[in-house]
Amino acid sequence: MLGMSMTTVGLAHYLFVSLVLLCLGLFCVLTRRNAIGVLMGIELILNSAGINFVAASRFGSSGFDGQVFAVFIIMLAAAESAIGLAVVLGIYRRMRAIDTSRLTTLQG
Amino acid sequence: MEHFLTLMTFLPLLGALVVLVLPRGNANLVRWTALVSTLPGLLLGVWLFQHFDRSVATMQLVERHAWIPAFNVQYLMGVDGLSVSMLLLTVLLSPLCILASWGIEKGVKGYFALFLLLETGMIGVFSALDFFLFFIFWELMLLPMYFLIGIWGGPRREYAAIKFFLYTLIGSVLMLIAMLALYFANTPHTFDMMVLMEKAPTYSHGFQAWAWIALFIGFAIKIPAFPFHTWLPDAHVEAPTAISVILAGVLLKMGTYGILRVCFPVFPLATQEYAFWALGVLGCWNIVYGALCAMAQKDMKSLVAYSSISHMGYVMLGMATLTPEGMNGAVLQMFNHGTVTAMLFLLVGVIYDRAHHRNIDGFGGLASVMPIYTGFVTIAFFAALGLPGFSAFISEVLVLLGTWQYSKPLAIIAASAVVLTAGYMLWMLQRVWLGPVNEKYAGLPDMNWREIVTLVPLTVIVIVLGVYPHAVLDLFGPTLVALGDTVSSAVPAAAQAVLR
Amino acid sequence: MDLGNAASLAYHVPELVLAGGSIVVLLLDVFTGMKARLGEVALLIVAFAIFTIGYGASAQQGYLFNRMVALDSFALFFKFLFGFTTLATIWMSTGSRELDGEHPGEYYSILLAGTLGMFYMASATNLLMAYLALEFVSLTSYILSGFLRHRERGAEASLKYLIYGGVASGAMLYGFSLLYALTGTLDYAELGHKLAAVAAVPGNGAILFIAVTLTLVGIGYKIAMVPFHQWSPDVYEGSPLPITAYLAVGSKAAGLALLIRFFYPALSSAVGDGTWTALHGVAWPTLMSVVAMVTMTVGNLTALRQQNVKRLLAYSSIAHAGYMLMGFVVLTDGGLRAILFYSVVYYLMNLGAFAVLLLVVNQTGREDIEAFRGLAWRGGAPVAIAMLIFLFSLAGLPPFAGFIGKAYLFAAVIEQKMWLLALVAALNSVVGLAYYVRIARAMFLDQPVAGDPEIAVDTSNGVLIGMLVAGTLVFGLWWTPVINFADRSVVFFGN
Amino acid sequence: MQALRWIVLLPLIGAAINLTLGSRIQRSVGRAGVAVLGSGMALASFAIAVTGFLKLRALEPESRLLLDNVLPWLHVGSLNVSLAFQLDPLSAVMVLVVTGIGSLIHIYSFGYMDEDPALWRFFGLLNLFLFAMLTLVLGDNILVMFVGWEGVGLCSWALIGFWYKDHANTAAANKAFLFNRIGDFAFLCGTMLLFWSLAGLGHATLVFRELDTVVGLLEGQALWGVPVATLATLLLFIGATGKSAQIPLYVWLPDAMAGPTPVSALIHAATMVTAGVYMVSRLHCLFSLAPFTLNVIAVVGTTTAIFAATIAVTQHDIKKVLAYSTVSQLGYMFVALGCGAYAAGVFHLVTHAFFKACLFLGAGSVIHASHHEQDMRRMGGLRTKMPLTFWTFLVSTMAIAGLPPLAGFFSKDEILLKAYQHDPLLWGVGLVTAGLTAFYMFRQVFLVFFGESRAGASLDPHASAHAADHHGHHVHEVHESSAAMTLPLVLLACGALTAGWLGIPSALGGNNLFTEWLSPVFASGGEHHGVEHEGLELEYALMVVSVLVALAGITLAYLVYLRKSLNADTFSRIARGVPYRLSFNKYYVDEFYYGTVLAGTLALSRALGWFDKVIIDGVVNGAAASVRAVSILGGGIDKVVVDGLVNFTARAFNGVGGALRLAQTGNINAYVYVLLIGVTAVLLAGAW
Repeated sequence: MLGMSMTTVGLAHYLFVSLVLLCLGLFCVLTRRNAIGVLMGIELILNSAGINFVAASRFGSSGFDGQVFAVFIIMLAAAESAIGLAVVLGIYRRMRAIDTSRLTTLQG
Repeated sequence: MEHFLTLMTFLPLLGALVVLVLPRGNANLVRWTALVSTLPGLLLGVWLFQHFDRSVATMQLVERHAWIPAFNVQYLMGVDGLSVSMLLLTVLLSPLCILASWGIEKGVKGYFALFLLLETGMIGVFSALDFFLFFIFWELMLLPMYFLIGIWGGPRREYAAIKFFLYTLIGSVLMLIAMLALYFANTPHTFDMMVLMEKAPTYSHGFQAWAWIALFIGFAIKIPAFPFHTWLPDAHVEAPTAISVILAGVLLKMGTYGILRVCFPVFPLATQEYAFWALGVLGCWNIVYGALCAMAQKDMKSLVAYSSISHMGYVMLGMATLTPEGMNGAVLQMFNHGTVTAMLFLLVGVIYDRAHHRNIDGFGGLASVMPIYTGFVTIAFFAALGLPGFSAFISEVLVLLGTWQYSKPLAIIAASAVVLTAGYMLWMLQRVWLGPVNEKYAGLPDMNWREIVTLVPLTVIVIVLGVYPHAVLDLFGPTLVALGDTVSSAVPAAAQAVLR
Repeated sequence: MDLGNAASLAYHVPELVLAGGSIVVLLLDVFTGMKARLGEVALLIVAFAIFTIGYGASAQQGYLFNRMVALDSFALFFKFLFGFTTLATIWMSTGSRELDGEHPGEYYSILLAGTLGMFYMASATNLLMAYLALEFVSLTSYILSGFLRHRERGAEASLKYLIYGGVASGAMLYGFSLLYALTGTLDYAELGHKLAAVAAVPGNGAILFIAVTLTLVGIGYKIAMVPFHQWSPDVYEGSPLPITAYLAVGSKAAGLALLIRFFYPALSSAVGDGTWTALHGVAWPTLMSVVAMVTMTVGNLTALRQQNVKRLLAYSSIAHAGYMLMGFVVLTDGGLRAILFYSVVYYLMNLGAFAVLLLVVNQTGREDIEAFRGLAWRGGAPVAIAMLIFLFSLAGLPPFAGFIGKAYLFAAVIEQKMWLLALVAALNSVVGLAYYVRIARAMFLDQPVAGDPEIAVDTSNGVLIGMLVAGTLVFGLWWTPVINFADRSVVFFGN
Repeated sequence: MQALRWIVLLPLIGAAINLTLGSRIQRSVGRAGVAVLGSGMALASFAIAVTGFLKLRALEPESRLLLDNVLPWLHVGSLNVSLAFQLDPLSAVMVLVVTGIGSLIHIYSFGYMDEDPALWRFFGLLNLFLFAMLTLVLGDNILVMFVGWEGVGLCSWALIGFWYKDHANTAAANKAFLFNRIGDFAFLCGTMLLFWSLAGLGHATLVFRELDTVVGLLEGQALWGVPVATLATLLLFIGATGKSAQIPLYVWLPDAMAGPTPVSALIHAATMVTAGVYMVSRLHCLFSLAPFTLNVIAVVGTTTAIFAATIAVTQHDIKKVLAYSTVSQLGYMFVALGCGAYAAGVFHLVTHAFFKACLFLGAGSVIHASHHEQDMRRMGGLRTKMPLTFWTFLVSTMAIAGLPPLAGFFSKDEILLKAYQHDPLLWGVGLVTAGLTAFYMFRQVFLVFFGESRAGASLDPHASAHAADHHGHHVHEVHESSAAMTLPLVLLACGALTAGWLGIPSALGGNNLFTEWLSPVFASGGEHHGVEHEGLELEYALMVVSVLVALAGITLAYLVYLRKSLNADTFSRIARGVPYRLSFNKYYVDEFYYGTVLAGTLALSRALGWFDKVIIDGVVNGAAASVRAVSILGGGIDKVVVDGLVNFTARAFNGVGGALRLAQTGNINAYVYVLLIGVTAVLLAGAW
């Protein structure tokens, strides 16, 4: 698939790494009760996608779209985590805790 | 009279708007306004009765305007004999119901506005010839009905109202699907019923089959046919008198009207196939089952409600036969049941207004307390049990005649109901009006002028139609003959024989 | 027409107005004392933006910014919709008690920014642009939904939204990346052409399907379609009411626009006579029709048991997303037209319902059905009737606009003979009535109990509700303009 | 002839006025007002009837038919009937009887009902009854006849229950109506069968004179393997048993005595109950096609005759005795019809109308005089106190007993003769019945008019509960009734005396005017004409025998109830025996009907009512997930249905809704789980 071989590091390797990263990210989101941890998990997921883009554009034959995309991802990830942290902070200020499993006033 | 039907349909709506802007305080003003705004409809009805051409089966007073060209929806109104009879019934009962609602004290404006809105819906349904328009009017009646039962009804009104609402809605969504399927069945796509009828032969058998069933369920719920009938007793028991009258007098007819207006001419093939079971056998079952259930009731209104179920069975049965006798009988029965049941509900209302309950065993000997009232009751009851000389007898005999030719066992079963009907009617009469006077109600006043006024016209009609039924029969005779032929000619005679 | 960056600006006025506007509002907040009037300012800005949209509508259509976004009737339609949504939202916000004195500067400028994002969602023709727009809307929504920081529910809603949105958009990104890896392009149209070839290669089917599915997660979460819907009830309940309306109408529609724009050009090919065929080997129409059925069913059934009206409306909006998807899966112009028509109708009746709810919340401080008890009998008769019209319109009863919208959707489905879908939708609308009626019943059938406050209608809300009612009624009886507009707007680039 | 309609309409008008404005008239004008109005209408229509009869007689025997076509009534499909009246010899006879005796009874009622406040209602209903009965008789097609047929049912219902405050009366009224309805149901089916069978032959008609000509075509037609004629006639005859109180539907008539006595006389003796006889002879052409049916009729007739007679023997209620005797006499008429001797049947109908009406009115006079005492064991010795009543009563009794030369003798003997010619067994039973008739009628005479007055005497357990409340009355002096009551008695007695002479058989040198008058009607009916010559001796023999039997009955009654010479030994033994109790309790037929038919229907209806409420509705509510459904299930009786249908549907919605809400835990991690699961599900679906 997509020219994978033992000698050179091919697209497949990158895809594999990103897949692992994705899974780690998901695992983190699912298991962490700590909001910060969850946010970090999301970062992982985003970055896994980033890797894909960079790799794809490096091995693919079409300009720099991928890299550009990756840059944007990083940027937006930053923005997202900024907002995330702000919210978490707000919650912490009131609850003295950032445990997601306790944020269940909204349900049903 | 270019915009005749438009006028007839929307004058009540106009009245409703007027009622809404009237000052809150003056209840009588509201009542009179409501009454007055139903009268033009009545007059137009009289005009229609005189000028309607009884000799042809075609649509008359047709109004056709493009409405939504993009969707090919038209504002298409028109009447044939079938609709005329129902229109007359509607415009006749509406003023009477307004009179019967005179006692309403709570939210008077709302009540009468909703009632007039309801009347617009009913007239619209009976005169719309564009399926989409028909559907809109059909649904338009749900809202006022829901609130009229739900706000002004009895103790369990909310339950009854929502039950009525959901039941009917299930029917209408099925109708909606079938309607849209029909829309796409023709090119150019159209909702024009007359076109849909012309194209009837082109519809595939499978399509006719399921569309017929979908529409039938939609209509059967309104009739109401077993087993879709359980909303009716609840609705009747809870609804205020006038609403029960309208419900039994007009709304139930819409089920059978719809079947005759849509199912029959548009899906003749399917009609031929299903009429026997879906209309004949089920109708017969309605007759007997309704009668037996009525016998078991404790509440006057639910007894009358079940008797409605039983009587509507005759309509279904008559339609199933496709014979001129049967179909004329069926439609005449629609009309007669409208008037007779209206009387029954009005009469129950009279005693309910005085005693504030309707428990059959809770009275006794009213005859000596309220003689005039008892006189009307006796007439109404014997009319209801199909005594010759009253209108209902004619229609039932016609239905039975038609049925005998169609299927003898059904005819015999249906005819046996005359005994049951007499049974529960007389039994109720005996328990409530005859026997020793119940001291508790010895002081009840007899009927007042208003109540008498509501009942006299109906009584007259019931008797006149018993002696000279052709006054109404002639209206739809040609229409129904044509309709019967359309359906019967859809399948070879041999196949018909098999269906017996 | 395919313009470069500089040339595009001329055709980009509405977006510029919004962008500028959001900054202006912020500056006014910081440097002037006119906090109280910021709402009106924002209102004017949006109104102007809408005007410019209409002004540009006549212009020649084409791609802008080197095929990053498209300027076509489809985009225009949604821009109008978003414009009006924002208009209504701001209007409600100015009359909302809970938002009094809550940093209006930030609030309105973020609101305008979010609208800007929606504009791009509707007009993006490039994966990158789509992603940016989506994230733009998401980020602003996170903030808006948690805007009342002092309210625990607000913060919680915001965080949940953020996490869920993060994961969802992450998944979507991953899907994008796979698509990119497969085709080496980000442009919808090119994607469309290349994928046709890619799909033909045996091994790729699976990857392609994964990619599509992951993409769907991101878009599906925006339109709150099952099984990516769970965030919405909580967020809707936790957010300030105008924002709930904004999300329920605006960002849902934006999601739909994005969905259509992406799936039709990229994952299917037009066969003329106004119908499409799905990309070979990827059975997404079937998948989506199942999703549609599940969505409307879950939404309705869950709504049956809700006590909080805000939450009830949240579930109902899930159900409505399901209805609208009916128009999406049939792959016909008719279906798209139905969706567009429905989103207009949905705008009217849903915003209307929220507007009335806002009124009630303002005066009773409660959001549950009890707050509506006997509304008609304690001064609120006009409002109650308005609410009634909105509810029954939502339930899809004539003679209200909701019925017409539903009729078009059904028509589209039935034209394609997808009976099962039609039947499920039909039964769903019955279930729908069952819970809309609960509110109607509370308003009219139940009597008010002692202590229920009188409901008075203030002008601003009154006018808003009045206009929405008018729309719901008029379009229920005469909808030719709307349907023609929708018809014209089905035209979009990218294929 | 236009006037025909007025025979029918005048009473209707009278009824309309009296029933609507009657109470006012009674208040303003006085009791006489309503009475005059009612009786006047009756007399007027009688007058017209007479003129009509004269017109008819003026015509040639073959062309004796007067028509009055009022208006087209029903013309739908192949059905085409109009509201039309016809006067032919047969209907003429009936009309005269109805209007004539009707008028007399109207007059009588004014005397009899002198204390009743609702006199207006009474006369209104009497007039209404005349209207219905005349419609029945004059109608020129089956449908119009059916109008009258059910109309008389209505009036009889209203008049039996005239004193509606007593539930016993209303119950009797309902019973009468319902049993009639059962008959009507059969009648209707018969009509439809007849109509469609003829329609199949291209002669769709319900008009009698047309039927006479076309029914012949039914020969050989069959339905379900039964000849159509037989089936139709059987159904029609069931209708007749309902109206004319024959086995098995006779039980209502005795109870019908609950009504005021004039009503019993008019409706339940003279006119309405003979409707069945009239109907059969009206359709004789059809019946003659069905020998089987005729045999059935004959058998039913005889059985009823003797059956009712045996019951009458033991009754204590003066009116009950007459009621059962009516049933038995009607039996005679049906025997005649069954033998194809239609004229004889109608003849007996006429004579019976006279003497039975007279008897009832006499009984009424007695009851009225003795303050509504109806138990014969509290009467006696009235011979001197009310001579007129006594003599008229005696004459009629002799007439019914069949003593020459009174009316009953000729009519009954003609029937017995025809019966003998048909089948000696019928004759034998008929003869025994005649003996019984003589016996119980004279038993009545002796108990009521002879011996000592036993007014207020205490009674054995069988006594009706009246004992106590009427105890006080016997002190009142019993005296002859007013002229309004005695005049009709006298006239009717004359009728009872002379009516028979219309039909003196040729054997006795008479020229059977009556049969001759009817012959144009029955000519086509295959009536056995002119008795064969060698029959003459036979005829004499039969007469003698029957007279002897009658005398025997009378003597027995005399010995038992007047001389009391037999009472002690023989009768006390019988009295304690089973036959007595059987007869006294009317063979428990009522109890049987109640136990089976009525109870069954009620049970069924109750069951269905429950079914409807609990199950049908339950299922629906379940589907609607209404809590109420669940509660019904909780209290529901039928666990199977509960668990089977409703619970399931209930869970389907209610449960799912709840479950979905539970899925919304509020925990964000869980949401992401669900998201992941969703994706996997989609992917799996795609893979599969």
